[in-house]
Amino acid sequence: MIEPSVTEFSTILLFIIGAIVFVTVGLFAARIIRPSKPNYEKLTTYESGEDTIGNAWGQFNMRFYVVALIFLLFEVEIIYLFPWSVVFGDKNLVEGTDGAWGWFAITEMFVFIVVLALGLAYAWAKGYLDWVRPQQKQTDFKSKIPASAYNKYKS
Amino acid sequence: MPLNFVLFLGALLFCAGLYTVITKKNTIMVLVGVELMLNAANVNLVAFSRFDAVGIQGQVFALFVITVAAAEAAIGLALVVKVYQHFQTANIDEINELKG
Amino acid sequence: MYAFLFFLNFVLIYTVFAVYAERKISAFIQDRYGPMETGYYGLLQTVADLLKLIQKEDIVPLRADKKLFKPAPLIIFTSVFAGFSVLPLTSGFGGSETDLGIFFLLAIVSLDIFGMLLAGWGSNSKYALFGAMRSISQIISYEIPLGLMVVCVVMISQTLSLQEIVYQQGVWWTSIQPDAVNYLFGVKSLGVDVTDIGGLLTWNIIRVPLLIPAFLIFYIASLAEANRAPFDIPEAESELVAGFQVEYSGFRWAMIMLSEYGLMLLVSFLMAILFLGGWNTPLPNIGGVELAKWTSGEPGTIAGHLWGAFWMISKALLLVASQMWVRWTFPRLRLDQLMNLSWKYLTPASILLVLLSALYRMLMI
Amino acid sequence: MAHLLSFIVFIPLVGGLLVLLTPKTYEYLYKVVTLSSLGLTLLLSIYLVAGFDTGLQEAINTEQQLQFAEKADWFSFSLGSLGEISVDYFLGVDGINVTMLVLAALVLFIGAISSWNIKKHQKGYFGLYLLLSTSVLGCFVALDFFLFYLFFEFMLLPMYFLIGIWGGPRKEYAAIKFFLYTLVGSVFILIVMIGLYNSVYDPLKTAEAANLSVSGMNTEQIIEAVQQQVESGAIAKEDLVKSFNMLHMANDANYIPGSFLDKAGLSTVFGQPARWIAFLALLIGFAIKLPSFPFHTWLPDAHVEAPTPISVVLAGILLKIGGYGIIRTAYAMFPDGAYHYAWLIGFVGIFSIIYGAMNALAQKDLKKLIAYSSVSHMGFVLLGLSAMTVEGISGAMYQMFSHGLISAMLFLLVGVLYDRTHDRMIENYGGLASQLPKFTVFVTIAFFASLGLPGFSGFVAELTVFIGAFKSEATNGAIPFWMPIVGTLGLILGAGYYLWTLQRMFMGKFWVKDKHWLSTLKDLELREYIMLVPLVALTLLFGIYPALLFDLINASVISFVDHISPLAK
Amino acid sequence: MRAVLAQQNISLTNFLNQVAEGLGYLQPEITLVATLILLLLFDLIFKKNKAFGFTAIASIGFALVGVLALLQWSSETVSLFGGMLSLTNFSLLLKVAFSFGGLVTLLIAWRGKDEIKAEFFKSGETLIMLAALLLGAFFMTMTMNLLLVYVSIELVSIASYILTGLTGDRKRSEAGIKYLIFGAASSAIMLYGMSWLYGFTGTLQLDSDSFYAGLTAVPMLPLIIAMVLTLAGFLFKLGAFPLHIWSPDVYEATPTPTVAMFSAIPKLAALTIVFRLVQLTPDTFDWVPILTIVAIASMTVGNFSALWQKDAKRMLAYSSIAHAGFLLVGIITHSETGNEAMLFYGLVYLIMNFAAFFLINQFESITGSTKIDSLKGLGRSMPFAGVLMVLVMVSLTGLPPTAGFNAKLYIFSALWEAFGQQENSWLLWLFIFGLFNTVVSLFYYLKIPYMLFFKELQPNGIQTKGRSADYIIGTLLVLPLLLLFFRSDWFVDLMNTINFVF
Repeated sequence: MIEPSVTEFSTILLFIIGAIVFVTVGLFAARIIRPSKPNYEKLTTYESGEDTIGNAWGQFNMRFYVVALIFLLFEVEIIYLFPWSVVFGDKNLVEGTDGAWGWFAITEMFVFIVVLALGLAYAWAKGYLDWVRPQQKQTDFKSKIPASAYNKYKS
Repeated sequence: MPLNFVLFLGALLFCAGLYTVITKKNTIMVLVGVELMLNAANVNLVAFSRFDAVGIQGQVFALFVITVAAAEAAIGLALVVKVYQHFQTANIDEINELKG
Repeated sequence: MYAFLFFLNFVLIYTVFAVYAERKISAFIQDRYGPMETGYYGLLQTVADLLKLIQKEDIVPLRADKKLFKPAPLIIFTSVFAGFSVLPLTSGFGGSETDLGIFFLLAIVSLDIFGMLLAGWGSNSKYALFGAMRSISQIISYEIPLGLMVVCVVMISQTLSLQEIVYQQGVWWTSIQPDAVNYLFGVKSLGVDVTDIGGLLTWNIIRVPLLIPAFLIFYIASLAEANRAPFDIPEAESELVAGFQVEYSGFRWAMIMLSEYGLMLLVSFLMAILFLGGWNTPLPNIGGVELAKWTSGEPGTIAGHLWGAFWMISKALLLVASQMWVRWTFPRLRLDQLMNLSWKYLTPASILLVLLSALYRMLMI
Repeated sequence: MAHLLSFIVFIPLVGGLLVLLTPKTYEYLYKVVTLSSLGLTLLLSIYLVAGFDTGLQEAINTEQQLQFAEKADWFSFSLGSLGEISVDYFLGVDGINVTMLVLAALVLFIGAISSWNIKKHQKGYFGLYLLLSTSVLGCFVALDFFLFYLFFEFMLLPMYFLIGIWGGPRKEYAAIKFFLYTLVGSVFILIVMIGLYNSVYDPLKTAEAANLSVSGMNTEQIIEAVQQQVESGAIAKEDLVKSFNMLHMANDANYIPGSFLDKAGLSTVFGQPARWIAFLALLIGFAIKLPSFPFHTWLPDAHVEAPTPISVVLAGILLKIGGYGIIRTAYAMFPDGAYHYAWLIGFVGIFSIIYGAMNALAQKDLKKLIAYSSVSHMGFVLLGLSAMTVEGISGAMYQMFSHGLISAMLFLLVGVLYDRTHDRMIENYGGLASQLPKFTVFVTIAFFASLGLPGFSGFVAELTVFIGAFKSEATNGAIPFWMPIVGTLGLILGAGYYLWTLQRMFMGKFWVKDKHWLSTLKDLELREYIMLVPLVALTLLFGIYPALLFDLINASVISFVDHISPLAK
Repeated sequence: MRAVLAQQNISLTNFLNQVAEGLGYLQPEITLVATLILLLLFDLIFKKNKAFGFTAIASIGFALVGVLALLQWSSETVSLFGGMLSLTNFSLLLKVAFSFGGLVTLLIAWRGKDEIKAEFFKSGETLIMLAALLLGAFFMTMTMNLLLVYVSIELVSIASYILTGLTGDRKRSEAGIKYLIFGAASSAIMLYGMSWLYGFTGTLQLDSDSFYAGLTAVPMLPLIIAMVLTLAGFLFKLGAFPLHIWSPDVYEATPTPTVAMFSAIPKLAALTIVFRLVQLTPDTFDWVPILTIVAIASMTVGNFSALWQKDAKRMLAYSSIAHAGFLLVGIITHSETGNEAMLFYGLVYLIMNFAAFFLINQFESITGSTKIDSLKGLGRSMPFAGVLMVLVMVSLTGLPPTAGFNAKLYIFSALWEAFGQQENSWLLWLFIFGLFNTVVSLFYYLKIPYMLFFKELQPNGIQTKGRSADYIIGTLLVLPLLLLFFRSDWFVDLMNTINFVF
């Protein structure tokens, strides 16, 4: 069992608190030094000089979302890999079971990883990993002019 | 650290989560509330795990909970996106076409 | 406590010089001078920049969500800085020596995307939001190979403690674990005991040659993690005008910048620890010529601290320098190339590496 | 003839299947099949009555008193530590149900004739009608509670569709109301059934299950031995075979000691002894079917909306199942409860009599009037039963039989009128006697029979009921003297509404609301004679020669009263 | 892990052997996983004409699972993986039933309207999720460990969310999000309760001594709170009051075959878990009031809400809520007969629901709607299907001559028996409410025969010709309902061989 050592974690806490204090103090110091003369022009949202239209909080590319999902999948996988990775090759355990433990643990995790890899393959094959998916738009407009006439000028 | 503190933290998180789930109208906030509740349970599980005579079942449980929470959140957000596409809102009160 | 003070100051000073170095290196690569005016050869350029930044007005756009906008730099900086808390600088000096070091590090550093999201979202600017989205999707995409590579090392080392990982890569391993044996290339059946030879031979990338590709993947992923070129589309100045940080100014912006350079340093330290022997000397003992012993003091002694810090910091700084070199050498990737690289090449490769490492580990016992 | 009862019960079912299998092109066959199968049933049941031994007098809760009994294992399974459960296919007749069986066969046959001019969806109609016939017939002869309940419930579905599809303008409402009321009743019955079979064991099967050495003993001795052993706890609980047999349920000795409905009556529900509550539940369950006040409200609706043949069946037979059920289950199984609640039953009885009659007085719809008169007449059944005397009970049974004939006749007659004009409002007619003399004669006979004029069966029935009720206070004190006195008021009211209706519709100058009716109002046809004449004849026959019926039931009624009276002080 | 092993005094080698042995008992589950993966691979590898392959893989897979489960039939209780799973013939019977359900689901989809067919057989996702749902349900029937309880419930839930919401129209996304929010919240509540149970007992193993001892030692109030919280997640899957609110929406929006599965399989699986929890808690903890309130409320709320439904699936959703109440009755009795009655009821319920949804699906494929109004007059033009529907409705109401009656009879007999022994007035109220709810349920179940037969056919050119395959399947689904009425002893005898002790 991994026993968390409280004092070790207090060091970490010190780092965190220290960082926060540092930034806060810095901000406070800067506040004393810096000017504060806001005006409307200054406070507008920067859009390369154009006036902002609408809100930024709209919809964005769905693919970001898919990436997040796949990330989640693997990140969670890694949660399981970490505890496993420190015991599967434990010298004493492996030697105590004539290697059975190691092979068992490896097989188990292989199955797990392969299933997840299958998930990745699925997403891949279904095209969710392609950032720019070619989308052929078939128009249902029926023109009197034959298509070949267009193609002639297209090229 | 006394166990009570941790349990109290858990209870607090749980109540906060439950409160969020019940009062918030935005679906995403509700999901956030659910996550809070799950983590309340995790806090408890890990805390109790120290007193586990057999092993670290609580910690193992917490790992699984994290996973499941992730899956749930993933699907939850996917659904929210879908709902948003259809309803242009994520407000749970405005999504009420199904009535009997 | 000392570690905290050390790292805080070290990060600050390092940043000052790193920014300067970056300018100089880029100038060198592009065959120009770089900063020359402030101080001798422009040495004080960054200090001057810093002073300027502190004096600059803190602009919070009207349409921003102030509750999210303001604390974002704090979160970014804190999460990056907290990552330093578990680094062993030398055999006896370092931050927390928790058993979970590497796990904690990965976890806490991941938090900085949270800060970025807050920054991008809170700005309520299209550039910022797109930048944040891209930045996050990039970071999370590369976090998978990065994490998996860490798993590879952990599998080989069978521990999550960074200090122990470092110990395993040098001659002093036996001082904490008397029955420990390092075989050449880690393969027990080869039967070549290199425990006392140490040096380069016991570094993870040599000890387990399988980790060389792992190191490469980790290096690439770490560049992306730190939003460094060629993976800097999130900030792509030409398109997104610095991405999620576009609305920041003054000290808040300085914090974001600081954490970016801090992150570079952090991943470099991490690479040094995981693959390049940490504070261990590269020089091996060759028979009576005990180069390894000579160039690394006994753990706990002053000599040990000094040698350790020397090796560690120089490895890290070299890696940082290489990152800068890469930045000014390679062109920026397109977003789809970036994603393809991560998901279609690095991730499958790292999954494969994990599987292979597991098998390799079985060779080691 | 072996399996006579099974034949009687299932011939209509076979007929029904034939109807369903016959293709639509042979539509005329439906009626033929229906009529012939029900005719066969009628013939067989007459044959059964002819072979019925009127002198057999045994205790009412033994199988010896049954005739034409059939018993076969249906299914049984172990309940683990709680013993075994056994359901039998068990049919039989005794004095209590033999009359009902014949009545049912007769009324169903007549109903089939009156279905002649059903035009819509004949296949469905006759199929369902035959299905209904089987369940009605089965209900009267089933002596296993499970089987009884099956038939009892199964009646609802065909009835629901028969009313709901072929009924009048508000048929859906009426169908659902009918279904729901009856279902509520059957839930009450189900509750008690569950309680009963959990408390009652089958001595013979228990002997078998417990491997008792029974060599050389006859059946009665075995039963006695088992009962003693169960009483003393010598037989393990898991060897007890729980029984659905209604005759076992009627025998105190078959109750498992300590069980919920045990004769010791220690268990209580809502502070009352469980057995009383069980009695009350059964009573309510069947009273809904009967129907008696206050559960009668489905009846007028169902009657009014149902097509004529269904009204006939409903009034002629279905209501009797209520009365029969009360006798067979509630009274036979919980005589203590019956005695305790006798005043209540009597009160409800007289209330139904008077309330039904008053309502009948107020009706404008002829069919509704007859429906309310049914409520009133069924009140007599309750009154008779509440007396718990031989006369009271045989009177009640006589009343059921007689009402079956008379109400069938009445509804047929209403049907005759409705067929011609599609209108049943009393106020729309006047002086029909001049236009439809034969019809008027039959109506008059039916009305007189129904109001209890001497010479008709109704008179005998009501008289016997009153004799029984008057005797009650003196002999067993079940109901006070004033109840039958108040009850007689019903007779007067009955005479009132019938005579008044007669006067309004048939006397005086001929007048109908709609001139078009003049062409359609024709007197009785041959088919209608065929239906009405036998009914009139039987009404008269049983009015003049009551012994014909009393002989059939007497032996059983006496042992029945013996069975229930030890508790009467 | 090491500590766990040390405590149990099993050497690691033995433990590994045990695991290997345990895997042998998991053939049905492994087959399911294999089916799932095959479906996935098939989807990835082949590009065209996939419908046949999907159908073949899924149906053969499900059938094989059922057969494998059947082959394992034995009266012994096998404890697998150090007691985490307990394989009894109780769970085997349910597994067989579930795989039967899976097959029927495929059948319903196969006979469904074109959109449904497309959803099920054009791409593998739906079938994969069905397999995952079944897998979760399988584990739910065997698990003895709170961790596995949680994971398997979530597996079922997540598969259900995906099946509900991730494809399709507005309605489905709405139903999906509601389902998910309720599910996630109730599982979080359950988890919190579980964490307390773990705290009280120091173990996640339901059948361990320390679980029993721990629960005996804890003061009542916290224990009640923990138990009620834990119950929340189970009740959600069971669709019982007060966590039933999702089900009408989900049932209405989701395609009929999927609903058929939702209505029976997760419900029964959750029932087994409640059952196990109740069985394994010490007698000092009184489940009766809690479960009685839940059961009565479920029946009443379900039945009364069903009264004014206009959509057949929505109505059946409320009916399934009511049935959840009835199913709980078996657990409340806490007796051997009660257990058997519960199982009987559960399996009959499964058949009834699949039959009902099959028939609804059949009508839906003709009229294109599941509104009850759309059934107008169809019974007259399709009398056979109409009669089958009536039989199913009669069975759902619980009237003879259908197995629904036997189920109600047995379950209330058990309750009566329990009342006779304990004289607990809660049980009496349950008894009374339960039976009278049957009457209420008649109101809405009758609506369907009412529409089918009492109303005239709408003259809108609906092609009402039935397909003989539908009639055959329908008959095969309804026949057991009649058979189990007339010969319920066959089934009960089978159940007598079932071991309810874990």
